[in-house]
Amino acid sequence: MTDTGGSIPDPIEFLPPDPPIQILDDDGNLAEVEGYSVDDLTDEDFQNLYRHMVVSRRIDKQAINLQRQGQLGVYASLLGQEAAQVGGAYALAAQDWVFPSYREMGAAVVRGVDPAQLLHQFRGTWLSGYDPYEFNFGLLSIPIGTQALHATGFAMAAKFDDRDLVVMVYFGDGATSEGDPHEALNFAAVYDAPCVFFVQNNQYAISTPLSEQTRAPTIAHKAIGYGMPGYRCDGNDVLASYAVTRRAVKRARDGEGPSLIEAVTYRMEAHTTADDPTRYRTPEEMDEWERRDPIARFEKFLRAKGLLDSDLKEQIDADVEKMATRIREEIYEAPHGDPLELFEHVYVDPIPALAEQREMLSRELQAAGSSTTDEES
Amino acid sequence: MTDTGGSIPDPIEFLPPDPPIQILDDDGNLAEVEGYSVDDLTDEDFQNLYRHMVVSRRIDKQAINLQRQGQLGVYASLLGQEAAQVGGAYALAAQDWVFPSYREMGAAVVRGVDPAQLLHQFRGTWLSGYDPYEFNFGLLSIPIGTQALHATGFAMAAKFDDRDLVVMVYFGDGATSEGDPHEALNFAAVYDAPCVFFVQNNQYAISTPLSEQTRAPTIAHKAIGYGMPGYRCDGNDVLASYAVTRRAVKRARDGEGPSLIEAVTYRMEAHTTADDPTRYRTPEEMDEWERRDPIARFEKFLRAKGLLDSDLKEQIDADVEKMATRIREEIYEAPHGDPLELFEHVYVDPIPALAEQREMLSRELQAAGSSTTDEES
Amino acid sequence: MAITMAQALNQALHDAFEADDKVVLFGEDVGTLGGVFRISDKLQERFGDKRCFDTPLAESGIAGTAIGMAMYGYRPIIEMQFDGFTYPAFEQIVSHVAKMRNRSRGTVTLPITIRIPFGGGIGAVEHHSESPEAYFAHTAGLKVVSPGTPSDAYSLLTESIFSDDPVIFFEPKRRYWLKEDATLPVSTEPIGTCVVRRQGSTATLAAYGPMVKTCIETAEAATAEGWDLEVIDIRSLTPFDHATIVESVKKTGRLVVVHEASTKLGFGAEVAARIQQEAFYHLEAPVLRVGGFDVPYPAAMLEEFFLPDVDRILDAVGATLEY
Amino acid sequence: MAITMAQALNQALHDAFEADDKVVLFGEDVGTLGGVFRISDKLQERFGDKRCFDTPLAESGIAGTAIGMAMYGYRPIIEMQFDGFTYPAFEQIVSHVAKMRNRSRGTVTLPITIRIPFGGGIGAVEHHSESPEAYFAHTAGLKVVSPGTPSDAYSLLTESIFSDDPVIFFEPKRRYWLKEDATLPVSTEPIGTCVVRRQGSTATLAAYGPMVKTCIETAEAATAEGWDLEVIDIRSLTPFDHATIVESVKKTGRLVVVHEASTKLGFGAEVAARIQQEAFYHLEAPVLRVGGFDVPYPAAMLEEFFLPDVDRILDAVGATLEY
Ligand SMILES: Cc1ncc(C[n+]2csc(CCOP(=O)(O)OP(=O)(O)O)c2C)c(N)n1
Ligand SMILES: Cc1ncc(C[n+]2csc(CCOP(=O)(O)OP(=O)(O)O)c2C)c(N)n1
Ligand SMILES: [Mg+2]
Ligand SMILES: [Mg+2]
Repeated sequence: MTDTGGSIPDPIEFLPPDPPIQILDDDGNLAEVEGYSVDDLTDEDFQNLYRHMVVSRRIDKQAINLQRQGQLGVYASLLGQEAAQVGGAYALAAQDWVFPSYREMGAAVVRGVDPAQLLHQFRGTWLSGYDPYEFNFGLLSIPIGTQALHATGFAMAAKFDDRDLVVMVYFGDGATSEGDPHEALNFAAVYDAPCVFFVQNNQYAISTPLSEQTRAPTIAHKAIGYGMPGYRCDGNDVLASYAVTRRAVKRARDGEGPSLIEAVTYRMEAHTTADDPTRYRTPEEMDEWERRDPIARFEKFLRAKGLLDSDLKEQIDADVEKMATRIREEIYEAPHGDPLELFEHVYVDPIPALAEQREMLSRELQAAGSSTTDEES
Repeated sequence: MTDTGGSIPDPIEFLPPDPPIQILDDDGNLAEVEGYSVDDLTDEDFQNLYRHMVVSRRIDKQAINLQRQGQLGVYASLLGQEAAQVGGAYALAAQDWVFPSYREMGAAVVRGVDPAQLLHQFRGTWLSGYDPYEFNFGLLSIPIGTQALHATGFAMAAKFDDRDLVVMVYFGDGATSEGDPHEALNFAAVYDAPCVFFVQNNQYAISTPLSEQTRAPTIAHKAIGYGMPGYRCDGNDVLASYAVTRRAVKRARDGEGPSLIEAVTYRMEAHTTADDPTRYRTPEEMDEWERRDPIARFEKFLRAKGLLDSDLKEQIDADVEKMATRIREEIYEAPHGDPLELFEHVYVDPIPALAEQREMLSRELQAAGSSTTDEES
Repeated sequence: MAITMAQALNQALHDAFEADDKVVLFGEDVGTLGGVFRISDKLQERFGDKRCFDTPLAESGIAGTAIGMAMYGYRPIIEMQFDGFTYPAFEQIVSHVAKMRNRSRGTVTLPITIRIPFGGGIGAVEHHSESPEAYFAHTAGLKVVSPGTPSDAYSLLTESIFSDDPVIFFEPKRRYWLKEDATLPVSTEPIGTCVVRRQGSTATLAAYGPMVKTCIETAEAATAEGWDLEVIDIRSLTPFDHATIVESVKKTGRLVVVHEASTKLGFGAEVAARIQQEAFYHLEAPVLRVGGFDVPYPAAMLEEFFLPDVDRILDAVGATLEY
Repeated sequence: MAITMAQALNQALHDAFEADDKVVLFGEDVGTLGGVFRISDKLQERFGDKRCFDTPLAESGIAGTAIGMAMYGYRPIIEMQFDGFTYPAFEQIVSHVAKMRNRSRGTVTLPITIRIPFGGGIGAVEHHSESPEAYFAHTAGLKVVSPGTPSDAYSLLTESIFSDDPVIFFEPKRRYWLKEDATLPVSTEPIGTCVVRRQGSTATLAAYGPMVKTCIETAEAATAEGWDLEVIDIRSLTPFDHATIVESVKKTGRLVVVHEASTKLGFGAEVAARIQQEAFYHLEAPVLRVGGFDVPYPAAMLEEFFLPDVDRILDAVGATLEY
């Protein structure tokens, strides 16, 4: 049946909630928000969420230090975005998949990826450091927004295969300008793919502020253009991030198709360790967001609820410190990659030209090795 | 100032009117629709609109015949879309620009492009047949949706240059799935570019129906995701197409930025002369749209208003027939392109390698010429 | 039985769908319509719309979702409707399809086949006659294949579909209606081998896809000049079997490479560079290239002047004989 | 005065902005930030945000709107932030930027300069060290240029901006900090000419962009072997001045072409194909290519094994001397 341009059913359900979902206010007080309950979370869950955020932040700091010490080439910090990433990822089931960008240390921590492994990509040991199938966590993706299509295809596959599996993809406010996320949102909607598009609106794409990126009322308003719901939440509120994602994930799992989440947050660090944010933002702005720190806020809530006393905090801090030390050591002691691995994984089937080139490099390495030996002897 | 996720101003003005704008009903009765007046149109304008539609349809038929006669390689018909194209283009001023796809014979006619020239692209005489600067009408663009960015850049330029100039770009329902129109809509909004995005929703992208192209409530609902108004009109109603476009053009001219128009219409012919639509649509569906024929409807209106009597109709038909004959003859008698022109326009500056290749082809042509002469002698 | 290349390709798809239910095909108009060239005719009807389906109009979307489906465990075949519409998918192909296995250190394989009807000679409008194979043959991580005969079309497509490496599969659209006596299924030489299609001694012609037939015709025409040309079907641009060409050149001492793509940095450049290196002492003349001119593909009525043809190839052979 | 290549490029932009107010520059982070490499530093401050502005994050959008602005009458310079992020713009570049003038029969010219920081050697993460120049050098309708020295960077960029043809301008990012004594403005040899940077007699090295310096260093190191190498800076891939290289080969009889891009169908293939044809009787050894391996660009810690360096080039020279 073709569309003769008649009246259309009221699609207002696709527009984002206004005001955006906030469950914890700046002082950590909990509000009940209809449709976005966190009743399913146990005390242990609350403590887990906290632990994941603290771990993410500590490892993040460790990574920045390792970069300063010359152990990593570059690093993209998640400072300030812990609640959005951890809250979002916590709403997934074990069999679900995550497709990250390059800033998703928090989501990786929730999925159980070893941060030391993840950091190999930034160290440049190898192009990536973990097996995606081990954690259902795709490789870090640098070309902006491209992973949205991989997530969509994965979700389409799960649906065609009748699997109970939801896919979540992270990307940034800047990524919404690229063609690929647009095509991904459209494909996901057309095939009712169980895919959740989680946009961390951290206000900047490198130096470019959101106001120069889009004129949309909000990023969540883009959802209706694909015929899916757009959700919007305070991304510095881990419970709001969780509750909104849980709703979107449930929708996807129930066969109702994809949705788009905008978590409003802030990148408190430089874009990467190579960036100088003083060229494009003010100390006042940073102070304002400092006051909205997602971990401090959640800590107030936990303390008020009696879920975080000094003992527990000390214990967590000690664990985390140990972990940071372990990671530091592992990175310091990590091997150099094997040069001959250049040729190992390019193709499954053997390629004669690569065998020749491998042979040539191998001879060079031997020659260099023997000349070193010569010098040493 | 960053966005802390607070409440946003009600952006409901960006959502399309519901029901869509219709000014003439199926029987050609005129309705007053607030905000979409056609009061500015004189009787002569009404007759012009009619004439443009009739010309477009006749030339279209001529082109299909020329293709059947082997004079054109392929041709993409506008049958059924005359009102959308003509109504839209008629709302532009002389200094404005149009960027077409490959199906815009109607818009070309309004802009004064000689159809015979335009058909050279389909004949394959040359890659294009007219000078865009003569008619402020860009080259036909085949890679889907790509011209939306050219239009946007042109409009940005006009704005930066403080020129009173509006740009209109045509593309199809299928094109809305591509990345380029998405990027174009976003750029246009961010720079307040005076650009009108005119989507002819003719229900199909080759064999793919709209329902498999998008799940958006309507295409016009995509506008809010870029922070611009989305308009929706009956694209088989030339006055609605005109009035809606006029409003969008005025907005652009007044510095209020771009907008998106969805004209709901139907491709009554095959996708191109190479297509077989019986593989994907029913006779019933085609009948239904036959009944909504845009020219028949407008004719009823004109007759009721006393603007079209048999004399005028006869005169128009005779003019149009003459034009069709002229075009047929011009195409039949058109020269073959000059092979050496292959090298003429690739670069402004001379390229030695091309000079060599031109030399080689020239030698080949001479050899072929002389051998022909040999045979003849 | 005489079959066309289009039939061979269609049969290869049907047989692959039957052999493995993880094989799927999607793209623009490939389902209900069976593709604008009907290469996927009746696939959707027979195997349902979860195996063969139409997509929204978005090539990057098609290539990008194929990656996700492959990661999940499917074996996607995707169609780019025409050569000139491959470019929107370029980033997904170059940055991801080609690199994924390497960057994941072998943990993620992408058994994707990207079918592209390519080349000119059918009087098409702009963007429908491009030969973009060099872009992909320069890109590490892809296999690049193009058949010149119906049997090869069947066999190479089948092998591509079941290859665990991604394959860019170039279908010479002007040869879709080329006929050959053949019985399917057929298994020809594997990807990564050049095949001598005609033995000869005067000089060697090497080509792939649409130009294989043109080279055979050239060899036939050349007999009138008393020239006995060897014709090699390259078939596989990556991996590229230069050894077979080297053997031929050892015999003939002369080589002309032919393709429709612009000559500059077309695949002929690689063939020439490689053969002059490997067969330096055997070449009695430089390797010559006959390719499209270094201009955009022209309007339909001028394409005959752009495309390599028998005369132009004979001229090049003649030129090598003057050394 | 010693200036770096980055300074020379920045100065060229400032001078072009001053000379013609239709010159504009846009791209990701080029305005407020002055570009991630600061090549457009202070342009926005000095000339305002209608002349130099940040765009949304979309490379196809950047290239596509540049076409519209050029059609209107501007002379746009656009920046692709890194080599590996050029691919989303591939369709706009190949299907429109390259073809527009030809398809419009000369009525529409597109004086667009596309700046691309390219190549490896800076220890970057994935997608930040690519060498995509062959894709563009194979595409008819584009000029393709890459400077190897600060003076050339200034002069070639200036010429590119004021060329009425579209130019893909590859900036060798690892040489942004390369210094040279030079006074700006400076005007060096025009686009379309190769330049002999060092005279020699034993063999010829030819390179462009980042590898020019490496080849000069190689020539210096080679003196220890008693080899006197000639070094040619190719500078301009399209148009390509093979004649200068032919002249050199007439003298040396031996040629090694060097680039970072993967060897297969890298620009070296074109150089080898062309030179073996034009200088057949002068070559005493095959033209050899030293390029990146035919694998995706590796992780930072392994890039030294991938990239051509003095030793690997010397080995190739040695190999040509064995013929
Ligand atoms: C296709 C592409 N273009 C450009 C870049 C360079 N780049 C890296 S991060 C970035 C900004 C991304 O902004 P956003 O999507 O908001 O994510 P965020 O970094 O803020 O998390 C840019 C432009 C890239 N990685 N990929
Ligand atoms: C980038 C690209 N992909 C594919 C095609 C092949 N193609 C030509 S027209 C068409 C359908 C276009 O549909 P729509 O945008 O609705 O416009 P319509 O033809 O209905 O006017 C397709 C897929 C193309 N021209 N360009
Ligand atoms: Mg951001
Ligand atoms: Mg359509």
